[in-house]
Amino acid sequence: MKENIIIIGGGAAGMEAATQLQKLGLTPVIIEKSNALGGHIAQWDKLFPAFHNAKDVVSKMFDNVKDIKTYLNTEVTDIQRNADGFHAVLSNGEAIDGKAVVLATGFDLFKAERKQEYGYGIYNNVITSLELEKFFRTRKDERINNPKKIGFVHCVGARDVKVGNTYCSKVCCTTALKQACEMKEVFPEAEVYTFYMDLRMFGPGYEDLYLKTQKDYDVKCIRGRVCEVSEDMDGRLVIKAEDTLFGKPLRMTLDLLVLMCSMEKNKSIDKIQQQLGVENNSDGFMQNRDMYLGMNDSKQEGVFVAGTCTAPKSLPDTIGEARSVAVEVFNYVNNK
Amino acid sequence: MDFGFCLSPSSHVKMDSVDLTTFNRLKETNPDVNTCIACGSCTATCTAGNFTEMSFRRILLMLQRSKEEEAKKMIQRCMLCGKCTLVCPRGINIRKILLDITR
Amino acid sequence: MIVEGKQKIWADYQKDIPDDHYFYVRSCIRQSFWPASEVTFLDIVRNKLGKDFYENEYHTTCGGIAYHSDSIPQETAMTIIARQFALMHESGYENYVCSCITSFGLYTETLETWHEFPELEAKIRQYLWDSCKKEFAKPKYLAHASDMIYKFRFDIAKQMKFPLVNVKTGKPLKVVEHIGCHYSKMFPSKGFGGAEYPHVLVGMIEAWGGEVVDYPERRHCCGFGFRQYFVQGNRGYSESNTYKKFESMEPYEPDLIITNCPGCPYFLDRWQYVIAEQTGKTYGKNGYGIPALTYEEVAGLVMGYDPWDLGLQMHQVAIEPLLEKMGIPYDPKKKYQGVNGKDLGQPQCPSCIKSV
Amino acid sequence: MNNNIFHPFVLPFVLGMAFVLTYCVVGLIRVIWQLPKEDRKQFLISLVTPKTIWANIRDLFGDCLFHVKIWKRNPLLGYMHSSIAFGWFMIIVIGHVMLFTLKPLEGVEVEGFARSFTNFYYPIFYKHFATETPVFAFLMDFFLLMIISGILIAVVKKIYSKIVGVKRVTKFGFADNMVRFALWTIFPFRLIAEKSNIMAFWWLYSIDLMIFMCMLPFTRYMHIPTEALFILLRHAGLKAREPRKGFALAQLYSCPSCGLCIDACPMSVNDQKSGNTSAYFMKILRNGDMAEAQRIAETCLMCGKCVLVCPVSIESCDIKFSQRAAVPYEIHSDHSYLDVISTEAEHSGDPSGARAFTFGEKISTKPKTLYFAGCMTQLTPKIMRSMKQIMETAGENYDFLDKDGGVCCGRPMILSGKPAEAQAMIAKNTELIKQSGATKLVLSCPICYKVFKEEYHLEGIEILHHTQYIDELVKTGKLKVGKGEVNYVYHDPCELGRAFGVYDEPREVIENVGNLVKAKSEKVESICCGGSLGSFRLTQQERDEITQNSVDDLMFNKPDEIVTACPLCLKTFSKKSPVAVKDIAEVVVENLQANN
Repeated sequence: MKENIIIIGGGAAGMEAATQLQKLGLTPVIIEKSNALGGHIAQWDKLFPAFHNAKDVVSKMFDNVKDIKTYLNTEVTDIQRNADGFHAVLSNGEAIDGKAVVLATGFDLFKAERKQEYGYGIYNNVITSLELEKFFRTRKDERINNPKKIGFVHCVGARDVKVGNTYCSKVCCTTALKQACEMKEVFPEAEVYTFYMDLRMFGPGYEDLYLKTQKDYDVKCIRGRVCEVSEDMDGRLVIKAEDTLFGKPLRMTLDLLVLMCSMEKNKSIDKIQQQLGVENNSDGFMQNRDMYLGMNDSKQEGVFVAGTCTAPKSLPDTIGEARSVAVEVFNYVNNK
Repeated sequence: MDFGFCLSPSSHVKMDSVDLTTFNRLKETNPDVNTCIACGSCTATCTAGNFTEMSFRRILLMLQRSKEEEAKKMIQRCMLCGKCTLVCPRGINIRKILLDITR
Repeated sequence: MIVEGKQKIWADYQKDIPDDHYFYVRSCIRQSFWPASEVTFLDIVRNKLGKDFYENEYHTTCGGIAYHSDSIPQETAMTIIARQFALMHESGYENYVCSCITSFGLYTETLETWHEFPELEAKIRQYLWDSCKKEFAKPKYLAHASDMIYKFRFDIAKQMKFPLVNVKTGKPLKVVEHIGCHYSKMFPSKGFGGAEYPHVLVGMIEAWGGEVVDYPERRHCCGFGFRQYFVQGNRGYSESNTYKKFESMEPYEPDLIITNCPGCPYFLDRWQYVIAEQTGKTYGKNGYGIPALTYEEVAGLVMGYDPWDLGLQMHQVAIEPLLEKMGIPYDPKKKYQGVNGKDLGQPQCPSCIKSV
Repeated sequence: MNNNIFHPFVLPFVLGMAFVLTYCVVGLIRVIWQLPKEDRKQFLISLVTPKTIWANIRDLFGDCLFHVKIWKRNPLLGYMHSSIAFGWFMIIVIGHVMLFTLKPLEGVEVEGFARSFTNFYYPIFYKHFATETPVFAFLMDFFLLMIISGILIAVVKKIYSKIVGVKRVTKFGFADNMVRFALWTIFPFRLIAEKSNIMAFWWLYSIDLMIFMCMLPFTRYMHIPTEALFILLRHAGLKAREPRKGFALAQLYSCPSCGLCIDACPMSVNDQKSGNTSAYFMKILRNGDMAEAQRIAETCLMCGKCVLVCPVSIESCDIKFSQRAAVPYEIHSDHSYLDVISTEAEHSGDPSGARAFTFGEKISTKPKTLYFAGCMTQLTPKIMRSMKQIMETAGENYDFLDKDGGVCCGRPMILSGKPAEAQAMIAKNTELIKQSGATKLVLSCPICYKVFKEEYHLEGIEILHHTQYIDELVKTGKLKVGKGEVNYVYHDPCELGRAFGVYDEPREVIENVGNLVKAKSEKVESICCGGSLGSFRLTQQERDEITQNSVDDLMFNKPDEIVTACPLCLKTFSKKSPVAVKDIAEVVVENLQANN
């Protein structure tokens, strides 16, 4: 039995789903819009909570998919349902047929400049979590110049009705603490502050990371959202926040401010999603059929969803979903 | 000239000029001062807190926010009964820290 | 500071303003604090730029002061506003421009509220009819008077005689821009440049040759706040806010503050005197203080209006050092002369802040 | 036989003896001098009081020579100590007796100073100078062999300490080891010298004695002379006031570093922590390492076991208290807010926030019992609930002093070395208790019990721990309990058991409601739960190790449930126990008869 399964998106979810589908005897085809597989996770240096190299995980995934047919720099421009399944037209002019479609389209990082008060793109020393991750990989960023005081702002673009995202982006808290520790490693003399609303340490070992952050790394966690960032004469950042646990507003000068940008639905897939009839949920992510027993089914037959296209997720969550979607697809194809 | 009003002091905590001498000294001998998660158990159970504003959680914050005098005043209310230490979910040796602050 | 970043935001927050034919309403406070500013505004748009700005003698307060100090309910304020709009409609205008930021904020708030709650709009329509027998109408376009100067800033620059440049050094003057809170903080999309980095005054400063000072407390309120000011005991709170701003801008050594709100220039000006009396602290070079002017006054200065005709003698902070920097000629003898050459009498000199 | 009365080999001994005697006299004067005036007076009076004279004689012989306490604890160790101490003592005594009965100096005229000088060393080396009678010869040889037998045990103990039932021994430095080696070799050298009369061994014997005596003041063996003074001071009823002065100093030098407290100490469960035990504390304090002494003083759980097992009866807890109190504090407590607390009902709605304690009817035909749960019991509501039920079932007329939270008893303040700052709390509680009109005060917490018993002046009010109170209720028939089938083990809380000897009442109560099984260590020997408020420095992990050890000890006979009588023990054990942990009150409530 050799059935094509169209997987849109070559990130962690897409690669892992393809790997598992191949093991189940199906023929997955990955369509990736960028010029490489790996998605966001390939841009990451270390993974929380235990500082594993992201590269190690990603390179294993690459190995797993090396025999799977993959289109890079390719988007699906049109997709139609037919009697046998789906007919997809690709941006390179080719067309493929598949029994089922797996949407593993992932997320977009929140555009930090939308939170204008943080001055991203205006003040030199305001960077995003992704840019910091790049710094960890390359150790190059002219904005990071032996900072003495570093601040992390949680929930940038999350839990914020003003930008239209009321949901929690799930992984930013842990990422912030992870990055805070890493900054302490790189700049041991620096004072590192995180401005959090709630510290959501939801996974195994995450709370230990938090404890370590406090105890071993002396990262100072201040409960309160930074509301205003300005630049002083020396180009340093002056921030205002309330220390809500102390009940007083505070201000401080920082050399670097890192914005923990939330996940948003990847909007570049909107047209295809519409053609397939997959709806969005109230958070703007794709709606799955059922929160518990149908989390990888869309409401449309033969269209499956996996990974962060349905909600913000951590890497283990995403891999778990990719594996479960493979089983769903396998059962679907076999029962048809 | 009396205008009938005057400049009100800023309520902002100026983190740039905050004096952490006491807190840092405390941290050297009691690394667990850093691990407070501000759950407030200590305050809720406090025997002295039944009669006063005593709050260990706030004392730790005061020491980090230039309110050392307030912290020292608050600490005088403590009866050292140890309930706070028993309820602390982070296992912070609160009584010891309180004693150390007063030294 | 990455200017491109700001420019991107400025480009995102632009509004299409009709070119001409406006119904102009005045500000309660400005008429008493800076009467020449509104006169200058009308003179510039009508006579220098040749636009049609109509004024109606029957317009009143917008109710903002009473509304913000909790003296009147929202419906009352809205009915007053509806009456103003009705006057505009009766006069055959559909573009409404107001001189006051409090009014601008309240008008915007009211229009948005009517939009969100049509039943409230219907109620006000009825109130307006019951109380004034006037027909309800909404403006097609609402602008603040500073939006108009912003829109015509390059036309003004063409007629400019004294740019915002220090004639002795040839360097641009360092100008602090201070935006009234109600201009765009409530509805960012209603102001040029949005709420975080408003462009309305920055655009004027840049067009007229000055250099904008962006300092940490730029966004902060001047401290006016009706409730703070009305109660004597609370005025310290108002003053403290001004103090905070001056402490923050002081290291940048600004030559001038330009504002677009009735209260801000007044408080940024007068509190400098009070702070000096209370603490001995003065800002600006040589203890003269930093002049805080309205945008009309600055527009008038660069266009060559006589400083005393612009009413600059109404400012506590001496204006003369600025005039000298800009190379604007003035007759010191005329400073305290009324329109008919009548001596208005010289005010008592304060003890701390310097005057000329 | 050599009839000379002098040989140069006696000189090392003479030197050593002179040194140690001088040192001891100076030390004695120093200790007496450092005593506070009233203590000194008390001490001098005690020396002429018949009762204390008798006790002094009894203990000087019993403790210093026969080591009765060690015998009781471990006969082999007892023999080891007493054979050396008593044997040596006898050799000295007999030697001096011989001096008078023999005529060793026949034909030699020695008078005055020279005669005294001769007396000084003569009994020690007499065999070199004279011949003894058979009876003395036998006695001297007998005691010498007795000493050597004790030394043999000591050598074996050193090599393999478990043979004498000791798990851990104190670790010593160079000086101690040197003196010990000297002590071990003195008598074998003497034996060889006496039997062979080889000059070299006489020298060795004498030099050994010199080493022993010259180094004595700088080692634990200083306890040999100091203990006598300590016994006298102890019987005078003195208490340590300053950690390194007077009475405390005498105790520091009386500590033989025998290490019996090491095995007894609950902290020794972790070998790395045995440095926290009293033996080391005394040594460190003696050496003047104040920072380390302070650390140990603040680490100690104050369970009091080391004091009770100490063969010398050193009050190490008192010394630790005095060490804690010696720390200068910059900020002192201010409990003046307690002043606004009253028993007046009209204060309860006071906007000033004043708290009011209200009591039931003051005038009652029945005598009133006042129950004070205490801070710790506030965290174990099941004890409070059980006590309420017990008092109600027994038909007692009672008030609940700290129903809505109370004022701390003051004991934790005292434990932290601030007895003066505890006074405000003691005064407030005293006032409240007196105003309640109760004649009986029942406490659930042994920590409170100790301070109420020792520091409060509540004339006319009987102070009972609830174990005693329940026992009384059961015995008087006010509370009818049934005997169940559950096997209970009882844990003696430190401040109830060791501090006040309340061992029997709880056991009798438990036997009334179920089967009492024994723990491995009971009563005096019971092991602190590890939760003690006495320690300020133990980390949670260190406490957990102690708790586990204590639980294992209690679980020795596989009981169904652990019963204790202290809220803190209850909380502490609950974390680690494999079986249910209950307060005695709870167990009683579970076994109340229906017809009460």
